[in-house]
Amino acid sequence: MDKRNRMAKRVAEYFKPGDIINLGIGIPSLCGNYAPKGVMLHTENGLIGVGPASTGLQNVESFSNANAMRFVPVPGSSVFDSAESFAIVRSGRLAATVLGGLQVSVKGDLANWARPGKTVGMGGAMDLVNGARQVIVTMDLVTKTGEPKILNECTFPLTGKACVSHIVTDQCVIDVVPEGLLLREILEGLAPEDIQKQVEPTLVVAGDLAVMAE
Amino acid sequence: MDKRNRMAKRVAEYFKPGDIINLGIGIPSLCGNYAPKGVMLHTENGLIGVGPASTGLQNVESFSNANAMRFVPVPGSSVFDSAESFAIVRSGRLAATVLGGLQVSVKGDLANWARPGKTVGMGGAMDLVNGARQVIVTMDLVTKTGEPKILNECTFPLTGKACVSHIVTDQCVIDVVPEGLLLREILEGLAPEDIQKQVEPTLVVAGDLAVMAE
Amino acid sequence: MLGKLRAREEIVALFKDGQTIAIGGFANHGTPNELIECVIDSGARHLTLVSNDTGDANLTIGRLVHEGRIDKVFCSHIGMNTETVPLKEAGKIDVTLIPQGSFAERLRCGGSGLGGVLTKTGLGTIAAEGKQIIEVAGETYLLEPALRAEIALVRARTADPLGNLTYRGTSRNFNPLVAKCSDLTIVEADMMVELDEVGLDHIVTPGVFVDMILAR
Amino acid sequence: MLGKLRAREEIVALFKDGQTIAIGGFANHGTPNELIECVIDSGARHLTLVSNDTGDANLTIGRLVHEGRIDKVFCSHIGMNTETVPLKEAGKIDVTLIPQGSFAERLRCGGSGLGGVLTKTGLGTIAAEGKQIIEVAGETYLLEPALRAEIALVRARTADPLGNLTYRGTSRNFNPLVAKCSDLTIVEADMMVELDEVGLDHIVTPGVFVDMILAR
Repeated sequence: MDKRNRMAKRVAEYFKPGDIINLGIGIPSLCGNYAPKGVMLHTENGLIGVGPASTGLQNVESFSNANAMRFVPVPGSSVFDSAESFAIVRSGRLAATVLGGLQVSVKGDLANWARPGKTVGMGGAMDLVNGARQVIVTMDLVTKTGEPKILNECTFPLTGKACVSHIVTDQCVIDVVPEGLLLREILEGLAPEDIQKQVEPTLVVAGDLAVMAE
Repeated sequence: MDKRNRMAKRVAEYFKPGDIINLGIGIPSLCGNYAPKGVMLHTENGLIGVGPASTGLQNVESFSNANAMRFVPVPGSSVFDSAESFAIVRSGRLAATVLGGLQVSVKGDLANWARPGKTVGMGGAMDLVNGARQVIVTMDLVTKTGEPKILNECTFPLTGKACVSHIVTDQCVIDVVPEGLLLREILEGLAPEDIQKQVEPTLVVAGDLAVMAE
Repeated sequence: MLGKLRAREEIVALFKDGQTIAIGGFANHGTPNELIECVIDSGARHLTLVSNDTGDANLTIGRLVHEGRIDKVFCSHIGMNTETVPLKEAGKIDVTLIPQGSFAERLRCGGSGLGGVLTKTGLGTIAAEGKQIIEVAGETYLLEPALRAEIALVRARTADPLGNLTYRGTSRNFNPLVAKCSDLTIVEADMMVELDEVGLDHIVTPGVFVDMILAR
Repeated sequence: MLGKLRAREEIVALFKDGQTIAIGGFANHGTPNELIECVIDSGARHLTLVSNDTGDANLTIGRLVHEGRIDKVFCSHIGMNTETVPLKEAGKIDVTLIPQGSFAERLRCGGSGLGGVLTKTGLGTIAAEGKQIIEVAGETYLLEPALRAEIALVRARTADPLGNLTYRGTSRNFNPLVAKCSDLTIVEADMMVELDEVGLDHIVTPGVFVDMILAR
């Protein structure tokens, strides 16, 4: 399994049957493939029940997700307008939202929508991180140039403060807890020190540190 | 024509085809019978298109107006929830609301929902007088014991301030204008002084004072 | 596909003294009458009722007043109920009157993760007493805060197994708002339908808001 | 029964320089593309656009950016449009970014006679800059004020002669909110239907919000 699918599969372990989940673009969009039966996907442009990509006669404008992917709705889907869609989001009806991240702070602040001077829009992300019961960030542990993305303070414009629940990276799984950042799982062959030197804050290592599935 | 129907018929002269109107209980509820073709009636419990009282198989719980009268919807009716219903009300989409009145002040303040110490609820009246483009009050000019209902200041709890457009009484029609209360029509056989002595504020008499239809 | 149907006994067991219960309906129409009987059978007392009105005496929502279960009411009027009025005047039921449109918005806020809305309704009247006045762009508004309940009782025309609901005619009224405003939402449906039977565009309350459906 | 159908020329003549125009749709889906072409044919310039996004370059809503008609935008993002981004960065289009859920509520307030809503979304971020912070029951909220436009362009699946509208699938998105928030609401419908053809319970936007329907 490639890295992206491995991360998506790990994220999907947080889902339970009956959950309604919102998935962002990129790796988060792959999580649906690993969700247990009974999970339904919410798309913020107004539908619960996003299904597989559509082809042929079913490939119509009227069933598109927030990433403009056309899909076939699953049985039991429902449609609503954007105000109702975000009523669902803000009121805690989503079990989780899965998003990419640019930076996460030791307090669980998330920056994922803008770099300084490059603000093209937050879309629904600020509402999602404010409202979903769990905010799951999935991202590489460091940037392409090796800079840490898990920091004492975010330097990019925030999406939300103290909102992140879990961080699923290519090398480890970290939970945001009252004591700070708790290292819960690492890839086979890596030691906690290998993770620590790639992040800014001091990590708390779980007593039952587990191996992250390849 | 009896007094109540005469008043209702006069009120309905304010309606134009295409108007959406909300009618209160009592005399206001009779205005629909005199509305021009193309007027549709809004009921605040969630429907535009209130039609005639229903009988037989059509007499069902699911089509009832705010006064609990069961009706048959007219062609082109639409249904909505209470939030949307009052979005229609507050945003000026109703051409008029017609209500009964206990007191109206010289500034167009209306008291119609409570007497001091007897407050059983304003229902939708406060929203209706705040939002409808015209607020038409229809009531007897004086109380059953002969006390004036058109006053310098209302003494009963207010429904809304400076909200009344027209007052249609059993004896006259009065408009609320920036200068005060403008006497526009009186019943045949009455003089402006006959009206003046039954109200507290000094009335302005219209230059083109008209006769109110019997 | 987790089923949301629940046996009557299981629902009766949910009601406890002191709870706040929101109930859909308008003037005895579109009220969840079987769920109201469940509350009565639970024996729960000292309840706070959130509903547009208290129905007629000993009818629909009025059953709860008649049985002496209600300590407080948030509503837009009580005038139809000849039992509620004297109880209010005697100080035995604490009634908070809210303009009907503001009441609808307060429920919607409570169910939508919003703290409140700004309205002009009620400015200059006793409905403004004790409320914050807010200026926006030179205009004056009353702040109507969100209203929530612990349990919501909803009457629907149809429900599917996921709790997707439709309503019929003016029975809709406050039901879709009540369905959102509570920690636990219980539905009484005239008719159970299959998934997709009514069509996804016609669903009024998405099942995500619904926790339980009364089996019958 | 006053008809609301209007000829294309009559609609083209409504657009003027400097107007604020709200447009439904989301990422090129559910956008009123024929009405957007009417705006272009009108020659109107210096427009303020109120829409979730500006579409793709020279597509749907992006047609207005491409043709140089837009001075200001209120939206939740512009990232898909490779023409809008450099215009913003060059200071040629003034873009106000609003969180998508707050944007929806601001339109709803503008269309519902409400002054604004209180939300927690955006607290502690740049979305809170310049906004009032309000306390309610010990909780802190951001006040998001009502947003209105002069003309609304709406895409519907069906319209009846009174302007009662339905939508299909996710093409609904912001359209029912845009339909309410303006002084003049113009609809482009995929299909005209007869009165009552879709059933009164299935109407999503009541005709009371609709002023004109593009005849075609």
